Formats: sequence, structure tokens, C-alpha cells
Amino acid sequence: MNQELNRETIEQAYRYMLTARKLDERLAQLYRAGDIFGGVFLGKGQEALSVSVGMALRKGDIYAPLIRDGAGRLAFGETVLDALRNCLGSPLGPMRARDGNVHRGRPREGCMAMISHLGASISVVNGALMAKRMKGESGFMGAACIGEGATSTGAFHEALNQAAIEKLPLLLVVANNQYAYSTPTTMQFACKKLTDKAVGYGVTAHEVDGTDLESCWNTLQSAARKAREGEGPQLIVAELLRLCGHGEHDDAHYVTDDMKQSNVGKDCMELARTLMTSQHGFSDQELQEWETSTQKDINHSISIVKQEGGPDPYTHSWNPLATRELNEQANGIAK
Amino acid sequence: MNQELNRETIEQAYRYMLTARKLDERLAQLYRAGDIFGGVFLGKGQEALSVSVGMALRKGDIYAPLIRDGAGRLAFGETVLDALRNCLGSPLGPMRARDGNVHRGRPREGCMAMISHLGASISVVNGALMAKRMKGESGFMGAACIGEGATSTGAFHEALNQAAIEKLPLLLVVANNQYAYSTPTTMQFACKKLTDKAVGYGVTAHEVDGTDLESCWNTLQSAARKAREGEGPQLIVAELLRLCGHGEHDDAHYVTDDMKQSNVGKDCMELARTLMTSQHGFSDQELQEWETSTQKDINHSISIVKQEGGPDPYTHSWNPLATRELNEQANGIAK
Amino acid sequence: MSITYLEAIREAQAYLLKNDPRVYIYGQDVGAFGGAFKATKNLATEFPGRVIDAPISEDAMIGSAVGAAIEGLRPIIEVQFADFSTVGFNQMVNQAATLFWRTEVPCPITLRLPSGGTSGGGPFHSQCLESIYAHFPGLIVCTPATVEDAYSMLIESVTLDDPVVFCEHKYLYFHLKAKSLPQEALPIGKARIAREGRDMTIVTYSAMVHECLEAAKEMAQDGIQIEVVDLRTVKPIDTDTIIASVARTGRLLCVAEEWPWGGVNAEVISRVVAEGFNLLDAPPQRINAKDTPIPYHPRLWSVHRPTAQSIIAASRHLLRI
Amino acid sequence: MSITYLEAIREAQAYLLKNDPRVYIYGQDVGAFGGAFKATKNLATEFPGRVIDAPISEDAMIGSAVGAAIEGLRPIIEVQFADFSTVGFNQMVNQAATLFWRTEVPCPITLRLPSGGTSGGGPFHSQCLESIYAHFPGLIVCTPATVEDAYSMLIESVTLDDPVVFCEHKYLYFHLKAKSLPQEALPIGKARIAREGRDMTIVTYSAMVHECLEAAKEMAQDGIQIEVVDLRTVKPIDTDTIIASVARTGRLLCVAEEWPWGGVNAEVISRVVAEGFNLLDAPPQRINAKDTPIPYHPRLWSVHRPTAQSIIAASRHLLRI
Ligand SMILES: Cc1ncc(C[n+]2csc(CCOP(=O)(O)OP(=O)(O)O)c2C)c(N)n1
Ligand SMILES: Cc1ncc(C[n+]2csc(CCOP(=O)(O)OP(=O)(O)O)c2C)c(N)n1
Ligand SMILES: [Mg+2]
Ligand SMILES: [Mg+2]
Repeated sequence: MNQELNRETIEQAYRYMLTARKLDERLAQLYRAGDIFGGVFLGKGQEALSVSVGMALRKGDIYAPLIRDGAGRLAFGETVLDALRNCLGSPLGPMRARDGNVHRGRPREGCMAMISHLGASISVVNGALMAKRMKGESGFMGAACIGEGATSTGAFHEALNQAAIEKLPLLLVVANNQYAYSTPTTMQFACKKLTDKAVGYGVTAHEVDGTDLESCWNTLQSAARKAREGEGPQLIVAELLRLCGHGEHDDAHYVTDDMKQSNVGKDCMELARTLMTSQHGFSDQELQEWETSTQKDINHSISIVKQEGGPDPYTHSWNPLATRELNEQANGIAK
Repeated sequence: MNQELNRETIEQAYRYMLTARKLDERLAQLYRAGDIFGGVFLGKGQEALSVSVGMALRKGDIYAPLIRDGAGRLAFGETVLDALRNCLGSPLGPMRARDGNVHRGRPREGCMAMISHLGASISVVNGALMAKRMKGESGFMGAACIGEGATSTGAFHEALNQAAIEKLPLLLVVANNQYAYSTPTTMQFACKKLTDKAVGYGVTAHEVDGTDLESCWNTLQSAARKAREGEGPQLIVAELLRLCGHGEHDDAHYVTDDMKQSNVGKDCMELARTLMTSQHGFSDQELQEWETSTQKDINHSISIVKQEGGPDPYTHSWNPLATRELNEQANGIAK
Repeated sequence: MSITYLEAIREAQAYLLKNDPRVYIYGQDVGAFGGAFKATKNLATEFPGRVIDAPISEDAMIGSAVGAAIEGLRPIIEVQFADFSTVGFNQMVNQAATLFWRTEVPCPITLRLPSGGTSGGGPFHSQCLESIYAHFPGLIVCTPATVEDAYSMLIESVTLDDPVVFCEHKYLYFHLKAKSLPQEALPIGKARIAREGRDMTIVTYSAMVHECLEAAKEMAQDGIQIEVVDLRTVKPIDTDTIIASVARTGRLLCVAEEWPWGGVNAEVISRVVAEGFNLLDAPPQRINAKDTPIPYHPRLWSVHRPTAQSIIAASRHLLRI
Repeated sequence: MSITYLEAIREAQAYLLKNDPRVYIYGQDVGAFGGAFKATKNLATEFPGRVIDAPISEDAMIGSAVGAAIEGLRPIIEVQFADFSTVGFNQMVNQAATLFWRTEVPCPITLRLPSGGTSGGGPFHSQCLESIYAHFPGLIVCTPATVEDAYSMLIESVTLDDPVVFCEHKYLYFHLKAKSLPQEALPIGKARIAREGRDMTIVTYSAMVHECLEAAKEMAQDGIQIEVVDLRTVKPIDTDTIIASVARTGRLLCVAEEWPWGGVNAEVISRVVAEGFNLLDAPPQRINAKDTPIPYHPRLWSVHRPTAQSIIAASRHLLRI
């Protein structure tokens, strides 16, 4: 049974989206203030899709979020503190300052920690699902998120085909945000729509307006139900626009005005806000209060994380192997 | 304009097929006699498809044959001597005994020398076609051949997508011979038919009975015309059966009787023979004479090649680089 | 009764499947067919659902193994030839190798690579890729030279909590036989003195151990005693055992079938000179395959890779300098 | 006027496009956008149709370059970060590297790999993969350390009839400036004495040249004269220049930013001891990055890779033994 987007669930969804958006905004500020090492990558414009994925998942499921999945991560259980610790390089973060920004996860809790190579996490989710099946579990599902650019990778193809052969309960969620870095879709694929790929793998396709929370919600719920019920992989393609640069270093000047003014250019947050007030009886004031309190919570977390400081390289352990006795001196040079 | 399969062209096609089949049979014998180093891989059952590809190509085109394309290679200009020299390890062969069996080609003449990694030659053909376009050539085309198993490789996906984006005149010919080594198609893909993949790349698909020379001929002719006329990549999927082991070391016990007795299990050579006699007025005697003379020619070539002996390792040059002065001593060890 | 290197690999997998419900095998044609080399013969029947045919998708094969490992299983991935692992390379060196270091979640997967040259193998069915994997932090790389090690090291590989690249040598598959399977074994990470000697040390591994032993035997007829160290594991390297041997002999020759540039030999020599420079009476030498693709023709191949004869020549040279 | 390392790379490509109609550039975002690092800025406008955006398909990018090379063109392939070349690896090491040896048809392609660590880069935007490529026969591997070399070696790379892996260092992109572009240059394959000295030799390359020069400068204040050899090309290696330097100094330290196992340092040391054992007054030493993935946090990164300070410490150690 699909879960409905009712007053209760939409509040939850909206609050995750809001937190993700506010967190992104603060990260952008911190980046500009020079408080962040390396890059910052935001999910602006993709929150409705992302949260719908996160909320379609349950504890015990597998989730491989990607670069623009702040909202989905929160919905799947990531804390603001984890996110900030990772972005600010706290040794208390999930990756202990060894990896940064969007490269974070807690695999033990089902949240995979992406490597940068696009498309590479899909087969990892497949493997986890195969394992669950071999262990005799049931009712579980996995979701892997990618951008439309990543559909050009060999890894995407091999993994989707693998999932189809093994009939795995995989949601493969493609956020077609119209650009891969600066590359428009015309240089990325030549099919009419990305859902056209589904038939070639023998999987079910779902196309959805990624700017509309309700559509995203319903699509993800129904895809998730199918996956859990044994109908095999579900390919979800959401049309939307990246409302920011590829990273905060990028001014995205190449995004055309036409694109910005088109349907995909709408801001899912604004649309969700309207939905909340016009359809679900939330007041503007209520929303404003959430915004303020979210902002406050984030700021509070930031101040905590800033106090945690960075890692100490001298007490840091440099063992690449879990098998302690097989670790050589980390610099690999016999003295 | 498509070229017709008329009395003249079918004779040519049939003779290439016949030579390929006879050559294969002799190679199998040589293998069993211990005259061949390493493996032997045959194209039995795939000659009609293969020759149709080879004859759809012209001088100046690009061809990347694969493991079972003896007939197509001959049609594209390979000599029996080249084939035998490569399989028997003659230093006069196209690969000078450095590579063997199906790993042969003459890239300067448009015939790529396959590496073993499946799917890897498709993008090579793409690049050659891109180059021809950049050089201002026109009317050319390229064909890359693979088995259905190779459609599972990332390389296949990236290359077909690349060809589609660049709208290259590529024929991607998939011989669905129902097995990849021992693996049946159910463990290779989950789509209903492989032509279903075309729409997901935005390319044209052609499905063909690979056992029937006339169908293969017409399909390849029409696909080639489209490609040359600028309609972009053409995906051709031929249904047939590998009428031999994966290699001569394999007894193919896993091929089911049902499969052998089904439509794909028909022998394209036998069907072609019937076509020749019943439709094109060739007599059984004529065909018998060709068979005898082909056999004789091959045997003659074998005796030539056997006399050529093997390479001399001591006078052999061991330079991996074309830039002579940058080659180190081949063993890479400073003395 | 006698058992081949290949049978030992099969037996190790049978043992693992039987004794550890977390183990499964995934690879092209490994199921009903029993694998291209028959290393999984009958296992699909004996262990239904746990020996699974894969599509021709090395990237997805290895990627999925990482996911299964995260879920607590212990996959064995068979790649049909080591050479083809280059298309699954990224998942091994970036996904599997970094998982524990990044997340503290162990990644116990075993990648079985049928490696090395055989007659007529040619450029793409003969490669030795151990050094390519060993260069990346986070991987263990095993290169068993004996039937006993093929068996015990494969079992231990699957038992370890880290990703293991298991380079089994195709040349040894059928050639090498033992009386029986071992009851006990040296652990992964420890080298073995395959033959004792006082005049020089040869450090080697995998199929080359046998070429070196043959060379040593022949040299012994001239009264020259060569000590042969079988590395067994090329990452980590058991530097202590090597140095101890060099301390006894004063001379070091490293022999490997792989290409020379930056290989096991280079790594071993660098370690020995850094730690044991003063133990050396002569410059350490190495022999590798020639630095070209591996030739198809057996006559070319026979001079491309090191053999007992070229090892003898190098040994004599080393003893003179 | 001053020109950065990155601008030199752009200028080299502009020069090549202008002077050789066979040259084109292919890579993600290299067209109108000018590349992730702006190494192809404005080139798409200046040379219409010859600077082409690629899909996220490294395997197909490199494979297509081989095909174009066969047709007589000279492609430059930009991979966005060296780290991502692992998914195009197979086409480079098996298709491109073997083409000439197998078919006598040269394969003049240049693979540009933005390499090495920068602050906050982390495990997948910092890798040095030169040794992975150098291990395979048939490839030339360049690692320019200066603005001048970035320019002249890139031009020469594209001119050569062989596949070149061009490891350009991201840390140098903006940091490093020169007055002008060079009029002449050492050829690929030749090392350069970056600083003369009599007390010890440091062999290094790429960004580490500058750390070593800084170390040498500081040591000079104590009257210690370090000779710094910049390899420039790591395959082939200019062993003669190295040996000649060691002959003068008697001491060798190898410094590289990459992981230690089987890297450039190991290869250089193995060559030096084989050929120049008796020239050495002390055991050759090496410093590499630690053998773990490259950490994200600058504080961890600063101890993970070699720096002037750790090079000084190693140098002092080497001078004492
Ligand atoms: C295999 C690989 N090649 C190149 C890159 C560099 N890269 C990082 S993000 C990106 C664009 C991704 O576009 P898309 O998949 O559409 O996701 P989006 O950023 O639009 O969310 C590229 C090319 C990479 N991460 N992995
Ligand atoms: C990347 C890669 N993985 C594995 C192999 C080993 N291999 C060689 S042929 C083959 C089966 C090929 O099947 P298919 O593509 O259907 O072609 P067919 O042999 O049926 O003509 C396999 C798995 C390979 N050559 N390349
Ligand atoms: Mg995108
Ligand atoms: Mg097949």
C-alpha cells in the first residue's frame, strides 16, 4: 500500500526539505567565508524528489544517495550534525575527516558512502540486496540516486542490467537536472526521454515532474511498493533543474534563461510551500516559524562542530586494513 | 540504394560463407591434431549474418569483426592466408605471431584487430568515424560486431551512447547466438528482445533471422544505407544459434535440445544452399565443385603456412613503442 | 590420491561454502558449467543458490560484492581471466579498497584472478596484474605457488576482513600436483623458504617459484646453493624473512613473471637496500618478463618470460659480481 | 607578463590546434565551458568543431581516441580528474598501449590527467596514477614539474607517435608561474638537474620537485648541497642522468607523492642499485605518501604526503647513515 501524502507526512517531508535547503544555504555561506576545505555541492531544486526517495525507504533498506541528496539523507536518518561534521572536517563526523562534503554515509545503517566515480554505487546497492535475499530477509528495498549525466557511465548500465537479471527491489532514481556540470543533455544522450531506457533493460519506468512534491511522493511510493512486492527494478526519472552551480565554485552561467523560465526551472520549495498552505491548511506564520527554528538549530550545530576542531594527524591511525596484523607501517617503507 | 541479393551477389556471399565454414572445419582439425597453439574459435552458424555485414561494407569503411566473423572478414578483404598465418602463428601473418587466432586485423585497411575485452572495439570504430568526419570524408560507414553477451558490458553502453550523441554512421551488429560461453540469455539480460534497447539510445533497430541469408542481406543493406545517409547508428540484432562450442575445447553440452531444434538452430549454410539452388538456379554439382575447390585452396594455403614455420625469438624485435629512441631495453632492467 | 592446484582451489571453495553460510561465488559461467577452468565444478549443484552466473559485467560483479560484504556476506568473485579485471578495476581499487578506511566497515571480498602465461595465451589471456592492485592501499594480494597454498590461502583470504586479490596461476592449474590437502599452513603475509642455500637468495612467487627451484637444482650440481624465498603474499611483503635470507647469503636476485616497471621485484629490492644495504655483497638484480605485451607464439613467449635457463644465467652473473 | 602552469597547458593546446590540423580535444565540459579547470578556455570558439564535449564515458572517450589515431588524427583526451581514469583504464592499457606492438600502426593519443593532491581534495580527487600506467608496456608517462615543461612536454607528447599519459599536477595549476613560455626544451625521456649539489641526490618529479627544492634550499643554510633531479618522464626513466648524479654524490633519496608500493621510487632505486651499487655510500631511501587513501582534511593531508619538512628529516637521516 502506498503511503499517502497527508497532513502529517507532508509536514515531515517539507521539514526535511526545509532543513536541507537551509543547510545548503549555510554551507554556501561557510564556503564563501573560507570555512570549508575543498568543494561544496548543493541540492537546490532537487529537495522534493530527494525527500520522496528518503521517505519511501524504511529502516533496514539500502540507500545510496548522491551529490544532491541532502533532503533524502535527512529523511533516511542522517543528522544535521553528521552532515556538518563531514562538511567542516570534524574528526567526530561519520568519515572522521578522512572524506568530506557529500562523500559520507553510514553503511552499517544502510546509508552507503558514495565514492566519486559516477554510477559506481548502483551495483553496490544491488549486492546488498542480493545479500539480503540470500540471508532470507524480505520486504526490503534499495534506492540508488544519480544524475542524468551518470546514465552515460558503463557502471550505470552494468548495474541496471544486473538488477534486472536478478530482479532486485531496486529504485534507480535519475534526477535529470538538465546539466552534467556544464554539459547539456544533448551531449549526454540521444533518446527522447530517459525513461525510454527502461524497456531495454526489462524494467518498469516512472517519469515524474521533479519540481512537484506531490508527484514525486506518489511516484516514489508506488515505485517502492512495486519493488517491495517483487516486480523488480524501477527506473524513476525526474525532470527538474539544478538551481545552483555544479558546485559553489561554479556560477552556472551556461544555464540558459529559457531553461530557467521553463517548467523544470520552478523551485520545488516554493511549490511545496504553496501546497502546504493552500491544500493542507498550514499557515504562512507556521512555515515562517519552522524556518526560523530550523535556521537556529543549524546555527547551533555549526557552533558545536566548529568547536570540535580538526583531526590530529599525529594521533590519527593510518591503517588501511581491517586486519590489524597485516598493516605494514603506513608509509610502506621499511625503515 | 540497397544492393540486391541477385545471382551475382549471392554467389559471392555464398562463396565467402563456404570458405569461412571450410576454413573453420580445417582449423578445428588442426586444433585436434595439436597444430594450433592456444584456442580455436569458430563462426559456425553465423556465416550468413557475418557475410552480410562484410559485404555491406566498402573499401574506406571501418570494420571491427569479432570472434565469429570469418565470413565477414573474407568479404571485407581478408585473405585465407592471413587467417591461417594468424591461427598457425606464422611470422608472416598480420600480427607476426605476436597475437593469435581471432585477434587479427589490418587497421590501416580499416579492419580493426580486436582485443579480447568484449565491447571494447565499438568506441574504437566510433573514433575512426569521428576522425573521418573531421577530415571531411563522406559516405563512409563503420560496423562493429558483438555477441549478445557483450551487450552487458559497460563498454557497449558507453560506445553506443557515444555513437548516438555524435550521430555516427555505425552499424552495431549483435549476434544473439543464445549463449555467452555457457551462459543463457536469461542470465544476460531481462528485456524481451535486444532490439528493445535501441529506443533508450535514440537509435534505429533492426531485428533479423540470422539463419537466413536473404533476410540478413536485406537488413544489413538497408541499415547500411540509412547509416551512410546520415540517419545515425543502426542497431542490428540477429537471432541465431552458435552451432559449435564456445571454442573447440568446449563440447557445448549445455545447449539444450529444444534450442537446437528451434528456429534459431537452423544452419544458415544449408538454408543458403537451398536458396542458391531453388531460387537462383545454381546446381548441386556447381556447389559441390566450389566446395572441393575451396577445400583444395585452403589445404594449399595450409601447406604454405606450415612451411613458413614460427618466429625467431632471437631476431624478433621487442620494442613496444613506435618512437624508437624512447624504447628502453625490452626487459626494462638497466644492466 | 593426488590433487592439482586447480582442484585445490575448487576444494577450498567447497570447504568455504560448506562451513560458512556467508560465502557465495559469483562470476561468468561459474554455475552449472563450473567455470571456464572448472574451478567451481559441481559447486552450484552442491550449494544451490550460492554459486551464481554473472553477466559479462565485471564492474557490476565487483561492485555488488562490496554491497554484499557490507551486508555481512563473504563473496568470492571469479573473473574469467585476470586480464579482464581491468574493466572492473575501479570497483576494486576505489570502492572495495577504501571502504574500511573511510567508513570502518570491513570489506571481506575475494577476487579470484586466473593469472599468468600459458602456451598460446597471447596478450590478453596471460597477464600478471598483482602489482597494479598492490599499488593501491587497502588491498591484500596473494600469489600462491603451491597446491597447498592455493588451498589454504584461498580459505584464509575469504576469512580475512579485507578485500583480497587472489592471483592464481593458470600455468599451475593442471601442471602442479600434491599428494593431499594441507592440515596446517603459514598465514597470509608470511613468506616461505622454498629451498635453503647459502650462496645467494632468490625472491620469487607464483609460477616462477618452480622455475627458480629448477634453476637452483641445476646450479646445485655445480655446488652452488641457492636459497629460494617464495613470497606467497606480495602485499603485504614479508620483508623480515627476505632480509634474514639476504643476511645469510649476501646476494639477491628477484624473479617475477610480470612486467618489470614498478613491480614486486622493484618493491622487494627497494626494501632490501633500505634495510639491509650492508648485508649485500653484490648489487641486487631482477628478472621479469620483457616490457612488451605478452606474445602469442610459444617460441616468442618462451623468451618473453623468465625461465629456469634465464634464471641460471642471471644467477651466474650475480655470483660473479 | 607571467603565465601559470595551467595557462601553459592551455597555450600548448592552442598551439597544437593551430599548427596541426590532426589535433582535437575531447573530454567532459572541455567545449564552451573550457574544462573543469579551464585548461581549454576559449579553445572551442577559436577552433570550432575541434574541442568536443564528451558524455561521462571515460571508456568510450579513450576507445574513440584510439580509433581516431588509427585514422591519422592526434586526439588529446582530458579526463576531469586522474582518479576517474580508472574507468577508462582498460582502453588505455590494453587497447592503446598494445596497438603498435600488435599491428605496427602507431597510436598517437595523449591522455591528460589532472593529478595529485590539493587541500580538501580527498580520496577521489587527489590520486597520482603514473605508476599504474607506467607498469604497462607501450605507454609513455610524463610528469612535468614546471610551467616550461607543462608547455613543451605537452606539445611533444602530442607530436610523438605513441600513447602518452600526461600527468599534470593540479597543485601547480595556479601556484606555479613563469615569466614566459620556453623557446626550447629538453626532450621527453630526459631528466633535468633542477639544482646542483655534491652531498646527496634527490630524484623526484612533478609537484614534489618544489618541495625538494625548498628542502635543498633550507639544507644549504647548513652547508649541505643537495642535487635535485627532476625526472620529467617516469616512463621511460632517464637512468643515465640519475646514475651520473649518484656517482657525484654517493647518496640517493627518492621522493614521490604517490603511494609507495611499486612506484617510481621503487623503480628508480632498483635501477640505481643494479647499475650503480658501488657508487653508493649509503642505502638509498625513499619517501612517498602514506599507504592509505588520500585524506580529505588538510591537516591529515599535510602529513600524508611528503613535504619539505619530511624531506629534510629524511635527508638528514640519509646523511648520517
Ligand atoms: C566517472 C566519472 N567521470 C567524471 C566525473 C566528474 N564529475 C563529477 S560530477 C559530474 C557531472 C555529473 O552530472 P550528473 O550525473 O547529471 O549529476 P548532477 O551533478 O547534475 O547532479 C562530473 C562529470 C566523475 N565524478 N566520475
Ligand atoms: C570483459 C570480458 N569479460 C569476459 C570475457 C571472457 N569471455 C570471452 S568470450 C565470452 C562469451 C561471449 O559471449 P557473447 O558476447 O554472447 O559472444 P559469443 O561467444 O556468443 O559469440 C566471455 C565471457 C571477455 N572476453 N571480456
Ligand atoms: Mg545533471
Ligand atoms: Mg553469444
